[in-house]
Amino acid sequence: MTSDHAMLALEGIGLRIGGARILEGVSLEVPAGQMLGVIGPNGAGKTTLFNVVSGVVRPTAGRVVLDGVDVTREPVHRRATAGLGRTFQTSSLFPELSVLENVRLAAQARLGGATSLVRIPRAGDAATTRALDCLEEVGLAHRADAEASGLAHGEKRKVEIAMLLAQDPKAILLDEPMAGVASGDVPAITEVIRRLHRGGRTVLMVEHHMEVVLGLVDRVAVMHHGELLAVDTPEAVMANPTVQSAYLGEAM
Amino acid sequence: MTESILDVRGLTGRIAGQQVIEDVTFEVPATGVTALLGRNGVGKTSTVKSVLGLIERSGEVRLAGERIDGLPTHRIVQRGVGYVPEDREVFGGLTVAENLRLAERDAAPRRELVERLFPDLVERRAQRAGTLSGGQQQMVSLARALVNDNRLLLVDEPTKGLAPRIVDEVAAALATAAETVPILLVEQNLHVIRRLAERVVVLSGGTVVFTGTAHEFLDDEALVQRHLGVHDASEAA
Amino acid sequence: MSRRTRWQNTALLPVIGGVLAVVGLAVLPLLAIDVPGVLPGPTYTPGTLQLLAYAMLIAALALGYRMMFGLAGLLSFGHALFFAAGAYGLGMTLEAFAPPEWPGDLIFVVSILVTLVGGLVLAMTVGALALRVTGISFAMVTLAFAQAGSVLIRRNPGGATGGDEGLSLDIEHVPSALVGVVNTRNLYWLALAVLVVVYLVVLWVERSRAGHVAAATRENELRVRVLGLRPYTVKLLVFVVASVLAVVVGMAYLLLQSGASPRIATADFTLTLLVIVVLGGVGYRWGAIVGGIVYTILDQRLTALAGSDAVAGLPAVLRVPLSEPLFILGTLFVLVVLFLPGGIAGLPQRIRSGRVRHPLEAEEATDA
Amino acid sequence: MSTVVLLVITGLGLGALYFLVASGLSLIYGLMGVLNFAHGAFLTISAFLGWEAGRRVSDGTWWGLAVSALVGMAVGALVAALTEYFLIRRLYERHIEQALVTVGLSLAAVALFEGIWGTDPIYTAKPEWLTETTEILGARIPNDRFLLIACALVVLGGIVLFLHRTRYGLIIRAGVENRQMVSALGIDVRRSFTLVFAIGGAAAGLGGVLASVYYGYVSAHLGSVLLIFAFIVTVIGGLGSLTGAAVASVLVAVLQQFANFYLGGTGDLVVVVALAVVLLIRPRGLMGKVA
Repeated sequence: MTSDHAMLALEGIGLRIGGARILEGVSLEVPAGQMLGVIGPNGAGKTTLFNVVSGVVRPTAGRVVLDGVDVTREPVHRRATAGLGRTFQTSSLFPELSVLENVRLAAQARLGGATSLVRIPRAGDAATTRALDCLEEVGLAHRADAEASGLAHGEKRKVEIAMLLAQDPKAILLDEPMAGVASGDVPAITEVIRRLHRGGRTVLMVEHHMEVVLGLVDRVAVMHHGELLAVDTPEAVMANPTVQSAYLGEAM
Repeated sequence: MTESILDVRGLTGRIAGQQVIEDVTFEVPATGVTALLGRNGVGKTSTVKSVLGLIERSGEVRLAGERIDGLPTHRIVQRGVGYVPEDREVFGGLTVAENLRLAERDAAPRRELVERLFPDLVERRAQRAGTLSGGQQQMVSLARALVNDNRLLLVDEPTKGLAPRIVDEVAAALATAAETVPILLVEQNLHVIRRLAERVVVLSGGTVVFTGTAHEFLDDEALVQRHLGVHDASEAA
Repeated sequence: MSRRTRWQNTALLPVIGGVLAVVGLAVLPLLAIDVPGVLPGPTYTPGTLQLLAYAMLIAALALGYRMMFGLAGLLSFGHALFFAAGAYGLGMTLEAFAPPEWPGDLIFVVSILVTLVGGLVLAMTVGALALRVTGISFAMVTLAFAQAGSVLIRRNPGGATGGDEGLSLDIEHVPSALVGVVNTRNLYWLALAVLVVVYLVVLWVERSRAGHVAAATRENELRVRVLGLRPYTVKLLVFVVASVLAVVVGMAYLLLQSGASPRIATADFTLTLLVIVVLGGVGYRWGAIVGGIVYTILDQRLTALAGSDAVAGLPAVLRVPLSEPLFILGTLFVLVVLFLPGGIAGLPQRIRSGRVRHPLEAEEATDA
Repeated sequence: MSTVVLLVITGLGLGALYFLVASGLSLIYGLMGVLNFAHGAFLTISAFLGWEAGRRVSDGTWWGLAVSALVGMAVGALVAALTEYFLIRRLYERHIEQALVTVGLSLAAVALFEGIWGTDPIYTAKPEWLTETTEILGARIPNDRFLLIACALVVLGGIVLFLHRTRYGLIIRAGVENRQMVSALGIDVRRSFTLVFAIGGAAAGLGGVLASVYYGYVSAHLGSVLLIFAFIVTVIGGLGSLTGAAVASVLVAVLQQFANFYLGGTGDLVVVVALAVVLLIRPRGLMGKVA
C-alpha cells in the first residue's frame, strides 16, 4: 500500500510559548498509506505536535503540508474536511448523545448537509446507515442506542475509531489510543486500529504501549525535548543507544 | 515491616462524574521513596489528586493512622502533606520569592535548606516565576514543598520534559529530601526510579496490580514490560 | 430489523398529550372554569384570557431562549432586543408605512413581513458579531447590543418609539378582529397559535441535523471542529432562529397589549427570561413553558395579593416585602437555584431517581 | 479648550464611580469566576443606609458625608460578605448557578428597596463646597468631581497595596491564577473569597454614597444603571485585571462624556459600540490574561 507520495509532511515545525521552547525543527514525512509511531518520554512534545498538525495550535515556525497542500494557516475544521482525522488522549465523545448520534455526526461531516435544518436525521438515511456500518465494523452495533457516557472505557475508544471510519480521513492522528485501556481490551483495539489502517489510510500514532507500537507501525519517530531524535524502522530505533537512553532516562 | 505513613484503601476517584481510578489500595512506608508506576493514562496523577482531595473521591485514606479522606485539600496539606504537582503549576505572575512565601506554613520555614538545594532560585528571587525555564519552575515547585516540615511528600512526575542535566539535579534534591521525609513519587523515568525508589506500587487499568520492592519489580523484565510497556534497556546497557 | 433508533420509535403518548393540551387550551375561552386565587376570574372573561394569552407569549419567548441556552449552550443577555424589535418594529411600521391606496389588511401583512425581515437582518448582524467570542464575552456582547437597543428606544429618536411613555398600537390598519376588549378571545387564540408554532419550530431545530451538531458543540466544541464541522455556523443558525422567534412573539405581544413599553428592551427583561427558564428547568423543553406560565401568573397574582387588604393589614416588616411581587419571585428563584437544580420540570425526575442532578453543570462558564 | 477640560475632568469623575463598582466585580470574577449581578444591589443598599445615617447625624455637612461614607462602606462589605457566605459558597465552583443566584438576589433586592424607599428618587443634600465650582484652565469644574477622583485613587492605591503588601493579598493574586494550587499549598482559599467579596462590597458601598453625591439623589435603581457600565468597563479592561478596570473606567467615562457633548448625546451608544469593538478585536479585553 505504501507509496512514495508524502501524505503528511512537517517542515521545520517550531513552537515557542512565552520564551519556552516546546517544539524545535521537527521535520517529518509520512508516505501515503504508512503507519508511523511517535514515541518519547512524557513532556517530549508529542501531543503538542499533534495539536500543531491538526490545527489546534499554530506553530511559530515551519509548515504543515497535507497531501501536497500547505494547511499551516487553515483552521481545524478545514483541515478535517481536507482529510485529516484525529483522536484525543482522553476519551472525547459527546457524553450526552447516544453512541449512534456520536458516530452519525462524523458521518454527517463527511457526507455534507450536517448543519442543515431541513434534513432531519431518520433511520435509513445515508448518514445513519453509514454510522451503523462503522459501528458494526468496530463491533459495537448492539450499543448504538446507549448514551455515550455510560460506555466502558474500551468501548469509548472503539466508538472514537468508528467516528474516524465514518469521517473517512486520508490521514489519521491517534493520540495514545491505549491510554487507560484495560489490558484485556488491548488486542481488540489493536485489531480495530489495524482495520482503520487498511484501505491505505495514513496513520500517525502516539503510544506508550510498545508491543502495540511495534506490532502495528512501519516506522517509529522518537521525540525528546521537542525535537526528533530519530525516525527509523522499529528494530533500528530500539537498537539505537541514543534513543534508549533518552526514552528510558539515562543521562546522555 | 515498618509502619506506614499513608494508608490508602479502596480509593475511587472521579473527574466530572467519570470514574478514573477504582478501588486503589496501597501503603506508603514511613521512610524512603515509594514509586507509583504505570502506563500513561492509568490513573497515577488521579490517585495522587484523590489522596489530596483535589478530585471527587470515595474510600479510606489514612495519614499516620488518622482518616483524611473527608477533609478538604487545605486541611490535608496542613496536616503535613507536601505536594509537587504534575506540570509544576507555579504562579507565573508572582515572583519566585512570593511563590515560596505563599507556601510557607511553618513558624520556622526551612529557607536555608531550599537555598542550599536550589542556589539558582536565590539569584532569581525577584523574577516572575512565569518567565523561568521549565527546570527552574520545577525547582520552585519542589522548593514550595520542601520549605515546610512535612510528614509526607506527594511528587508527581518531577522530571517530565526536563533536560537530562536538570533531571539529575531534581533527583538529587529528592534524594536529599527523602533522608528526612517519606515520598510518594510518580515517575516515568526508570533511571530516576532505580536511583531513588525502594518500593513500587504499579497501577494498570485504574487499579493496583503490583506492590513490592523496587528490585523485585525492575529486575523482572516481563513484569516491567507488561505494566509499563517499555523495555528496561538500562539493565542491558 | 434490529437497526431501530431512538428517534424512530417516537413515543405516541407525548404527541397525544400535546394535542390534547392544545385542544384544551383552545376551547378554554368557551368554558367558564374558575380557579380562585390563580386566575382573576372565569376563563371566558377578557381579563383572564388576557393574562393567559400573555403567559403563553412569555412561555413561547422562554422556549426560544431555552433553545439557545439549553441546546447550544449560548448564554445571551440580549434576547430582549429581539422581542422589543418585534414589538416596536411592527408598531413603528404600522404607524409609518401606510400607502393610502393599499387596503388596511395588506398594510398589516406587509408590516409584519417588513418587521420579520428587519428582525432577521438584525439577528444575523448581532449573531455574526457576538458569536466571534464565547462564554462570558458572548454574554457581554449580547448585553451590550441589547443595551444599545434599550437606549435607542428610550431616547425616542424622531418620536418613533414614544420614549419612556412607550408606544401605543396604531389600530388603523390592524384587522378589527384583533382589536378591542371584545376580541380578547381572538388574541388569546393568536397567542396560543404563536406558542404552538414556536414549539414546533424549536422541536424541529432540536431534532434536525444542525440541532444535533449544536448539542455536540455545547459539549465539546473542539471535537466538533476536528470532525470537520464549523461550530460557528450552527451556533449562528440557532441564534438566528431563536431571535426571529422572539421577533414573532414580540409582534403578537404588541397586538395583545395594544402597545409596547421600553421595559421589554432592558437587560432586566432578559434576566427575567433566564429566571423563567431556570425556574422551569433548563434540561426540559416543557420546563420553559411551565416556567413562563407559572412566572407570569405568579407575577400577576402576587401583584393582586400585594394590593389586597390582607397584606395592607400586616405589620411593615411583612407588608413591605409581600407587597413587592418581584421580591417574592427573586427570592423564590434563589431558592430554586439553591435547592431545586432541575427546576420545576426536573421535579418528577428528582423524585423518581432520588438524586440531585445539575442540568447546568455540563456547561462551563469559562472564557475561550 | 475649556470644554475639553470640563469633559475630561467630568469623565474622570464618572470614571471614578465606574471604577469603584468595577474593581470589586473584576476581583470577584478573577478569583472566583463569579459574575456578580448583585453588585449593583450592594451599591444601592449602601447608598440608602449611608444616606439614612448621614442625614440623622447632620445633613449636608462634611461630617454627615463622612458618616454616610463610613456606613456605606461597612454596609457594602457586610452585605457582600453575607451574600458570599450564605449563597455563593453553597454553589462552590458552579459558576452559572452562582451568577443566577446573584441575578435573583438583585431582582429581589431592587424590589425590596422600592418597597421600603419608594420608586421615586430621593434628593440628597451635600456640603456646600461640593455644590460649587472651581475654575481650571477656563473651565468651571463642579467640585464633587474632585472628591470622586480622590476617593477612587485612594481606593485603587489601597487595593493595590493590600494585594501586594499583605499575605491575604498574595493569596488572592495567586488564587486568581490557580485556585486549586493555592489550596494544595494548605491555604483555605474560601476565606479569601469572603474577603474579596467584602472588599468589593466596601468599594461599591463607597461608590453608592459618592454616586448619590454625583447624581444628587438616591434611588432603588442607582445600582442597576451603574452596574451595566461597570460590567462593560470590567469586560473592556479584561476580566480579573484591576489595572485594566481602572484604565477602562477612565476611557469609557471620558469617551462617554465626549460623545454626549460632540455627538449629540450618544454617549451610551458609543460606549456599547466600543465594547463590541474591543471584544471583537481583543476578546480578552485590554489587559486580560492569556488563558
